[in-house]
Amino acid sequence: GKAEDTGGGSSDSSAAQQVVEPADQNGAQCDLTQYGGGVKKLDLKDATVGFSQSEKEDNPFRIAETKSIGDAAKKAGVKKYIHTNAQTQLSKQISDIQDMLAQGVDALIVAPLNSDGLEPALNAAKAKGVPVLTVDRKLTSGACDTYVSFLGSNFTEQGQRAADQLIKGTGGKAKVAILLGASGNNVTTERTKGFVDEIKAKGSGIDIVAQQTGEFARDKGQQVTEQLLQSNPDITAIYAENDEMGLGALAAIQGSGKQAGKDVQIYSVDGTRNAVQEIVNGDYNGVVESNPRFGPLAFQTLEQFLSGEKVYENIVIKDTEYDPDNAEDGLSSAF
Amino acid sequence: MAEATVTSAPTRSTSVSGWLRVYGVYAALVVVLVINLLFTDNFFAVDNFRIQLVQVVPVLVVALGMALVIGTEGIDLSVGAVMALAAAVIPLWLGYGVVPAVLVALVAGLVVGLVNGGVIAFIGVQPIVATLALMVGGRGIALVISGEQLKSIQNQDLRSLGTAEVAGIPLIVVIAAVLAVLVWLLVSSTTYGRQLVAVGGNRRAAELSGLPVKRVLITAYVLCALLASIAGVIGVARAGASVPSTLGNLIELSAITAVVVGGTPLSGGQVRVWGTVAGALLLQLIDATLIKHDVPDSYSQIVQAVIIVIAVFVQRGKGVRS
Amino acid sequence: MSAPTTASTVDAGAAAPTRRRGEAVAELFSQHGAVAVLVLLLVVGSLAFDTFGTVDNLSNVAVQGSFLAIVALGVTFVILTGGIDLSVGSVFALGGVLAAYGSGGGWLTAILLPVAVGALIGLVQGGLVAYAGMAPFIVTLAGLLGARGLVFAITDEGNTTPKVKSEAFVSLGQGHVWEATWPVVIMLALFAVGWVVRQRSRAGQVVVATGGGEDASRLMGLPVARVKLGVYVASGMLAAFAGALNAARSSSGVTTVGVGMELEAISAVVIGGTLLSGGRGNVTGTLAGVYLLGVIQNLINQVGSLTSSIQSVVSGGFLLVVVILQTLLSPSRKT
Amino acid sequence: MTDDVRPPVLQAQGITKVFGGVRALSGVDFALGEGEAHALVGENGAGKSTLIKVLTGVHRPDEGQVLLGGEPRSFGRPLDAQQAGISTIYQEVNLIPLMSAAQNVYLGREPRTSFGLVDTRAMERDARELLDSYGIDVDVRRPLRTLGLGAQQMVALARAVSIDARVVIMDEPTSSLEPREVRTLFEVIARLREQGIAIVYVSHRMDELYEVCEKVTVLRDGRLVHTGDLADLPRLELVAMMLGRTTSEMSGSGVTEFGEEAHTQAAEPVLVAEHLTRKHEIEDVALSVRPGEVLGLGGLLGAGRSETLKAVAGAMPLDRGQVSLDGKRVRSGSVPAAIRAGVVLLPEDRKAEGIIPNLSVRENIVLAALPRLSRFGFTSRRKQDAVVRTMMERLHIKASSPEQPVAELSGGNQQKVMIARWLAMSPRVLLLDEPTRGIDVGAKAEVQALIDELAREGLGIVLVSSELEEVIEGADRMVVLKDGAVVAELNGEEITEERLMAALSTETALPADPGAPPEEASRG
Ligand SMILES: Nc1ncnc2c1ncn2[C@@H]1O[C@H](COP(=O)(O)OP(=O)(O)OP(=O)(O)O)[C@@H](O)[C@H]1O
Ligand SMILES: Nc1ncnc2c1ncn2[C@@H]1O[C@H](COP(=O)(O)OP(=O)(O)OP(=O)(O)O)[C@@H](O)[C@H]1O
Ligand SMILES: [Mg+2]
Ligand SMILES: [Mg+2]
Repeated sequence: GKAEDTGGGSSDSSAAQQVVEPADQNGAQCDLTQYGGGVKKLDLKDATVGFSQSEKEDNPFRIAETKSIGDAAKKAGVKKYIHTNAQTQLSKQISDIQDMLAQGVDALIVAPLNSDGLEPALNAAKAKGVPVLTVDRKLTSGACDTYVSFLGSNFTEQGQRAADQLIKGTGGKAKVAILLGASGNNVTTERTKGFVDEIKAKGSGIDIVAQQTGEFARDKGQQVTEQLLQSNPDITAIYAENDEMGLGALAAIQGSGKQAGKDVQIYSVDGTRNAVQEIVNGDYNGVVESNPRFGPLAFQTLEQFLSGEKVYENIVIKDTEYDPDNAEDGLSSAF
Repeated sequence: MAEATVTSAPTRSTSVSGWLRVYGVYAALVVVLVINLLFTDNFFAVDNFRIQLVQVVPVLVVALGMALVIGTEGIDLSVGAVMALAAAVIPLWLGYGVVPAVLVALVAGLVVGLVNGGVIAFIGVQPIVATLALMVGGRGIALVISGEQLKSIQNQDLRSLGTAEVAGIPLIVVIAAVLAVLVWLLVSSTTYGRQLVAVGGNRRAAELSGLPVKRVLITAYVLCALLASIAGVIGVARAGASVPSTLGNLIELSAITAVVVGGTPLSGGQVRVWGTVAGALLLQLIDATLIKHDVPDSYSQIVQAVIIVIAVFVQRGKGVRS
Repeated sequence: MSAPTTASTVDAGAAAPTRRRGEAVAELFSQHGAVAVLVLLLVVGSLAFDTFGTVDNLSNVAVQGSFLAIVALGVTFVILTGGIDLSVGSVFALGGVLAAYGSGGGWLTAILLPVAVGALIGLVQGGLVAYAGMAPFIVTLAGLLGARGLVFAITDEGNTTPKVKSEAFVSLGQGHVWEATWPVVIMLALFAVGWVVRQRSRAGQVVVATGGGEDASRLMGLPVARVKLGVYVASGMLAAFAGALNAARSSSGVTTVGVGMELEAISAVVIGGTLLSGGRGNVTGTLAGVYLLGVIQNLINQVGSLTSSIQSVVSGGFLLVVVILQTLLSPSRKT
Repeated sequence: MTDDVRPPVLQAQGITKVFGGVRALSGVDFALGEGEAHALVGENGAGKSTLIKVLTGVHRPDEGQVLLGGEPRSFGRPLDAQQAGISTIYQEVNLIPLMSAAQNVYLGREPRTSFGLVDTRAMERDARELLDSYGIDVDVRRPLRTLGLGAQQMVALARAVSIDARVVIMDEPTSSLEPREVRTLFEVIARLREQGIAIVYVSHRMDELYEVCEKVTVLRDGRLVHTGDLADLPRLELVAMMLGRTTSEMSGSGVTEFGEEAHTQAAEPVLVAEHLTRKHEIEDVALSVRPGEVLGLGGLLGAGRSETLKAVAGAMPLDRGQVSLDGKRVRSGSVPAAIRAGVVLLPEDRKAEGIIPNLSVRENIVLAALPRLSRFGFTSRRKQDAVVRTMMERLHIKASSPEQPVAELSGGNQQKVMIARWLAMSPRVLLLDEPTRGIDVGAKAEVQALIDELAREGLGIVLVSSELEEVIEGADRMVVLKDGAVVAELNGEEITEERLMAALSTETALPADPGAPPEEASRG
């Protein structure tokens, strides 16, 4: 499976800071004493912090994410900062985390490759009394138990919002083809679920004619769209589970002589600069953002936690969304 | 001398199985076509065939090179990485125009080919591992070169390479066709082509007959890498972007499958160019069929597996080894 | 037509001894070169990083490698017969998922179910190779596709990740015996068996003979077909079993594991000094090969600041160097 | 000495075998009596090996049946035949090159310890004793491929014989054996027959047949032409039967087809090789050939004659020494360089080093000459066909067409294809390693005559043959090798079996190689 988010342009982490959904501010909380076997107070200044990245930094989302956390680490002035990359192999991520524990990290930030299967690593951390903060993908195991808290987007909701955009944009009548992400990837699962359920609930006039995987890759997205448009010419909208596939679809639509954005509308999730740019150009209809800049928020949370304060177990990012009306101004904040 | 026959010689046979061994892939192609004509909407349409042709180009071009390497009893896993490398260097040189950019992409392929071939021919490393190393490392280098960024291609000349047409036929399809003919000529009627097959058939004997075995091998891997980098250029032109991270992922497997389904044994000593072309088309059509009928990923993978096995089974020669 | 036999026997034998000595050394290197390089790396590693030589870190490396090792053990025997098995990665994943489902019926079913299915897959592949004379590469390539397809088919396109229900089974993946964790102990036991089979059993001899000269072996009246069938079955069972162990360790059957594992296994086997063309090699080399790869990864993590791309370059370059050394030292090098 | 009342222990009835088009056997009957030695003879391609493969379950007959001790048996695979007590040495050595001699002898039936594990020590001990008793004193732990073809053939023999069997089949067991080993083989056969074991013996060496066998079955073009007692069948008649000619057509001349009179030779050697040295293989070997001269290389098995030829042909890297043609030095260790200079080698092991099985007869013939048969790198079919036609006619190559895969040809015809490959290069010096190995009397005669003819045309020829007569009658001069070093040189009339054997057995302190350890120096 390829990274679920890709795009182009810069990844400077100062732009578009993450803001927290106020709604979630009254969820469960966690502190030193409750987590695992209990953790000793610690000042980030003399802490070694490790970050376990899940997928290759070969796409804007991962690049932005890694960079943002690295920068934040510098800002926080931690004693030592190490980072590993699991290269989309779950077993490697487990190894990575264990290796970092063996190197004596005091706190861990983990971007889980998968919602399940990290138990051995997390248990090891817990046993060592090392707090773990998970970002971008939510674990199914319990917060404040196997990890302190989760901070990231709600992928299901991203799917819902894409559906809402589509319903609005198509006036509630459309034949939609879904470009799925890589099979077996939680992001795929949730963005599909959110979208499909929402269509069922609100889009009576909309029927989903095809669901095919584009493996989060542009060329695959293009090929699949070409095939689908040809065999069912009446498709009027595409929902791509990341911008890259959306851009692939765009190329396919233009190739088929149809007019992208009009004859066939395109909606996708990510918020990469390229996609937003296409909205501005009028060839693209909507993008739901998935903000990768976890650094500042993550370290702020760590700081609070290690200094003994309570932190929320669920810190959900408030993702913006881009449509023809706000794309122009939003472009700068896209990553 | 029956032993020798068991190991490789293709015995001309009049039986059905013999016929299938030679024409199996074309037969399969026809079957898939017919099935589609009957059960797939809008299948019998010009733009459909043009889509299939356009989409098959990268795999086909790579498979042509792969066929040469397999003919020498070798294999090349690094082709995907080569495509990525080509994609990575293009944006850096596009400033100087399309031609220099493409040339640099080809040079990248040339270098990889030389490394593969050199390590295999002179040191005698087994092809699969030698090229595996470059498969892993090559894409890494590509990403480093590209600064781990994907870049949209604004250069219209290059983009048009992906969209332009010659007499109603997409340019890249024409290119692929020309390449196929060239490879066929190379194999069937050049000294090099015959030497390549001889080296694949019995390397020691070829050496003792004074054939430039090492040169033949290196050339094969260079040609394979060059074709791969061409496929990379085409990929970039098509997508209108340089995406070194995903371009050509797993294409080595598709290419090898196309070659073998096309009737070229992995044991070397034979290259069936048109079989390879048919093999690539077959895989493409199967893929298209499954998408058009919206078959879920799971079943489409299973179906592909079954079809591959059947296609190779009917045209198996005895004693073909990995 | 007569020559004094006594006189003549001496002359021919005379040349032999020295010739042997030279070969013996080269043989030793090519067979155990991997071990040498491994030792070298361990030394270098402990000198370079004070967190490397620790019991903690090394036992991590041991556990992490054990799963690949079990898979590679099976692949070794397949390669010894001159074949290859590309399906192990997918079978590994399938094994994990089946184990998770099977764990409902206790730890025994959690093991037996995947192993049985693995054997079945091996039986089909082995049958096609041994009795239909098809190329192992293509047969197992189909296996790679098919098995992965099966994984998604039984997990609703990978949208569900079955959890392990049996505690006993979980402890098989995470529990300890004395200092070592179960997977390591099991792996070592399997390798001990593998060593005996390879070195001291008739079956092992036939396996090697088959790889060294299939037609000759057949003419010598060796049960070539049966042995071929056997190695694919064994490979399938071991891969599935490793997958089950892995599921036990991460207490869930993740659908995306094992991607690209076949190539790791093959390189481990080849680094271990086994001829890919078959006929020469041993299991100890494979074990060394597996841990060579593992240690490299660990060292990269010790550095803790390499981007994923650089990591690929490093591992690729290293692989190349090792196989070149391996080949240069190997006596059976064709010129 | 045979009484026909005993039921045949192994029997074939009306066997027909067709290989896609080629009729290898049609309606052949064959009966092997208890404890009898039965010669199976015929031209190359007559169907001998095929019959053997049918008898031992390698091929299934298209028609007919195999009977063992009277009952019909159909062996699915060689294993079944072996278990039924039929042990076979197939044509072309069929062993595992990478495995040790000992492993090869005992593969599949290794001695085992009480735990059922392979008892390596016992295995190696037994193997050593076994091979010693056959006069093959090799290190049984060494990979087989490091032994010469001859030694390998003896290992194959040891394996086949050490399987306790009722029938032992030998398909050209002596094709690359020296007189010494042939002796050993015959002793073994005698021993087997004392135990009442029946033998099927295939060979193209007539005198061997008469020495070993009492019964004979003659095949021609896959048909049975004669079977009966060998003793009352004159040699000439037998040969006539094989070739399908009448005795009157047969030339009654000497054993070989070599002309009696020596060749007229130029004074100046065309090829000179000096100080050829490769550790453990050959030591300071020197030889020279004049145009029109046939130089024989004499020596026992493993003397390093093949190595010497390979060294001259650049097919073996050298530690020391050089080869020069017409005084011009040839880059050593490079086959292409040697070929360009006009020195070509016909390798000993046709299957492994000669033919390219998947290619057609035509392509095998033109292989080396391709560059000069091409224009701008494009092959010219016209030029090829011209060459191929002339070669096939001149050498009487039997093939259904030039496009037939060479692997389907019989041994003799493959050998001719190899020779044709080199003649197409119009070489100056021809290095022949066992040029008549495994080819039938007819073809052998043709090849020998051809060698003679080529010499007359002024080629320099170096001839290695394990058949003494061939070297003795064929060579104008002979260089005798022992343990990779030259021990004697015989000229014209001196070339006799006695002189050769003398040169080989005498305690020669000649070039003892300095590089080697003591145990090597003290030989004999
Ligand atoms: N596997 C095969 N496929 C096709 N043709 C074959 C095969 N094996 C043998 N033949 C053909 O069958 C005929 C008999 O071959 P065979 O090897 O039995 O001859 P032979 O008597 O053993 O000759 P030689 O003395 O050279 O060994 C030949 O014409 C050969 O071309
Ligand atoms: N009887 C033997 N005992 C020991 N080693 C042997 C014997 N026969 C051959 N060899 C080995 O084979 C190699 C050379 O044998 P080879 O057969 O090539 O020499 P040769 O003189 O060409 O004999 P041949 O008649 O088989 O061509 C040497 O490595 C030698 O050690
Ligand atoms: Mg024969
Ligand atoms: Mg020899």
